[in-house]
Amino acid sequence: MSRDFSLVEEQQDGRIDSSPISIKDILIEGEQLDELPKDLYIPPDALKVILENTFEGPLDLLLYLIRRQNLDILNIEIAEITKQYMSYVEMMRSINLELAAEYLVMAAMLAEIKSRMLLPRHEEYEDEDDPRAELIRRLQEYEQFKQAAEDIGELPRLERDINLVEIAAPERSERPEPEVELQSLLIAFSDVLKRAELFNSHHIQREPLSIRERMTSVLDSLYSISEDGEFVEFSTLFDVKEGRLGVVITLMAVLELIKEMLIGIVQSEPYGEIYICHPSEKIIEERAIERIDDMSEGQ
Amino acid sequence: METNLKNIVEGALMAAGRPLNIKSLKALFEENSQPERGEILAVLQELQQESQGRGYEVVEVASGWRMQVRQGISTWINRLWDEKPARYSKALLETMALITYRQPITRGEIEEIRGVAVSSNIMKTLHEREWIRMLGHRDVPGRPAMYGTSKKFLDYFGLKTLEEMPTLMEIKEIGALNEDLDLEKEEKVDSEKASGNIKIKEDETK
Amino acid sequence: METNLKNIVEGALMAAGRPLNIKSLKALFEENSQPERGEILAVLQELQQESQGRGYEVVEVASGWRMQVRQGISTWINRLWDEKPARYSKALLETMALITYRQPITRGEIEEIRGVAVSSNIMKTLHEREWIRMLGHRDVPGRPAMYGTSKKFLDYFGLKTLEEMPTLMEIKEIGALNEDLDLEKEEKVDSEKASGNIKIKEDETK
Repeated sequence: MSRDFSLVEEQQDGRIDSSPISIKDILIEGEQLDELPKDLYIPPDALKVILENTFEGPLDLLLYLIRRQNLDILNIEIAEITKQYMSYVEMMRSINLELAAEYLVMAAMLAEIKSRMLLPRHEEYEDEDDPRAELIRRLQEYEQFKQAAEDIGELPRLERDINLVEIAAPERSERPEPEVELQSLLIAFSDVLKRAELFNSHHIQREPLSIRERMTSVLDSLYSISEDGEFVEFSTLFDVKEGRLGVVITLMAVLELIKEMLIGIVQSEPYGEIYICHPSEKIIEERAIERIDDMSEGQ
Repeated sequence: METNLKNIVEGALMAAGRPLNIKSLKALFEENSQPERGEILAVLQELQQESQGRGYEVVEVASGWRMQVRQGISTWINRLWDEKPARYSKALLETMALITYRQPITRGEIEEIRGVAVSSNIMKTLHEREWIRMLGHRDVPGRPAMYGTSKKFLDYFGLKTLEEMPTLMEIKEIGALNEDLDLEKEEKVDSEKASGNIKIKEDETK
Repeated sequence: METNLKNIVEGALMAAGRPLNIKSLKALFEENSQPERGEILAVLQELQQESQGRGYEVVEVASGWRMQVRQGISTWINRLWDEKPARYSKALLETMALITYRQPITRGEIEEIRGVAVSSNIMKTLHEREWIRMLGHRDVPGRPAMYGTSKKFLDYFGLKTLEEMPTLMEIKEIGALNEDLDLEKEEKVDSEKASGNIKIKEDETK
């Protein structure tokens, strides 16, 4: 689902890197590669990432292989390309059959072209089109639009390069704002849930909204004064007037926030006042150490 | 260099849609090349002078400097919004619904669930309407802002607390009900569109 | 009076936050005192001239005239916002490129050229952003929808017409492939590589 977004790498200036991804951009287990390993031994997970995120499909992969050898599309060596292509597809097949389907069609086509090229030629075949012509036409066409996409990506655009002038208009507050019925908001939510198939998640179903609301108000008290967050006394989060249920909800909200690492919790001395605060790095570190301790104890 | 400073201050006031104080104008520049307060103030005054007799004016308000349409022409300008359709997009409603039920939530998380990018306009509209508010930043790379609902949002729907929002089970039922209605509607729209589209095609070939 | 017209147009462009065409600028005035198209156009051009060297610029895009912050200073202006703009994947841009240059085009045709399925999310994002619109249905089995670009798409990229889009890369003529030459070369390569291929095949059976 998030695949659409994972393909893009962002540069420091916030622009999208729309140049063709070179092998140098690919890190495998933290190491930069100068070229793909000859034996193609790549950890399956890493390869999956490369194939899903780097190539937009069989034509894209084929183009990459051709360009890597500095070849003109018009001069591709079918045999060599087929061999390399097959190695990729083979790896993909062992990882993700569904993704490989489109790639397999291409593999079959390459194999067919290759076999036809190897057959001894008879006069009667002379009339037939070169089997490579169709492939070359498709590659050229694809490359044309791959380039066009990159060009479009580099056009100055709203939100990124162009900011609209929008100054305050006097009395503008009188402008009627769209009316929204609760019903339409709920329908929108039901639609998005259906799409995301979140209805199946038991976790969400059991989570009462009151805790979500309390999480928001706890965060609010933390950030209302400064952006970096203040230290807030744990006890002030609770309102005894809310009764036992209210206290429990607050406690669960705080625990959920801690779990999601949205707040930190500190106590300067045993039995001292407990504070919640911004999850500073110190606290995250502490937790990491704890986890390591847990792990070593478990062994 | 001076012209550049003036242009940046002018552009910032025009795009911000809110008053900017000198501190936040300074913050537009990199640390080692920030102009002095005095320089910025001088530029602001210059811009204010230049706006005389124009369609806009530069004014100082409590929280900073702001560019606004000249009061005298507001009668005309307000007609701009007369024709605007008073309806929110489905994208906006879905975004609002996710913020309601999944708060605190970041824009990235909304995009992940919805599967499409959330436009800045949507976030801006929801902020302007004061239905959502920022709840600090998530402590992950990029420190994305987290959003939650506001009191105004509850007020608008006549709710006292979020708990009065329907539960997921109830929403599921509404969704099922709506689906039947929707299907009927869409079929009608489709057939309407089909005839209209033929017309479009004809126009294009002319 | 003349100054007034100019101020109103200027104020409207600055406050609208969207492109305004001459018709909607005319509509700002009461029926009996609406300026002529020519007058408005003259004022727009005057404003465009005056914006030279300023922090903003007046540009004409597909759906009208709009005021935007001068592009050269967007680096500074973007620091006003907390949020990073939405990003677009290669897949989305390729789909968009095909719709742009090959419209009217069906989803199937896009998939044929790209060699992979177009995800529904991409089509949904493009619809939601109103970058594409349906142009009727192709008269083939299944009656697939045909898509084209919208004015909003051009607006987004600050363009007036499709002609301003970057030109497509030229394709080299395939011509008659030199079969003799190529075949000789390939046969040689083939015999060298044959062993390599067998190895892969063996792997497959494992």
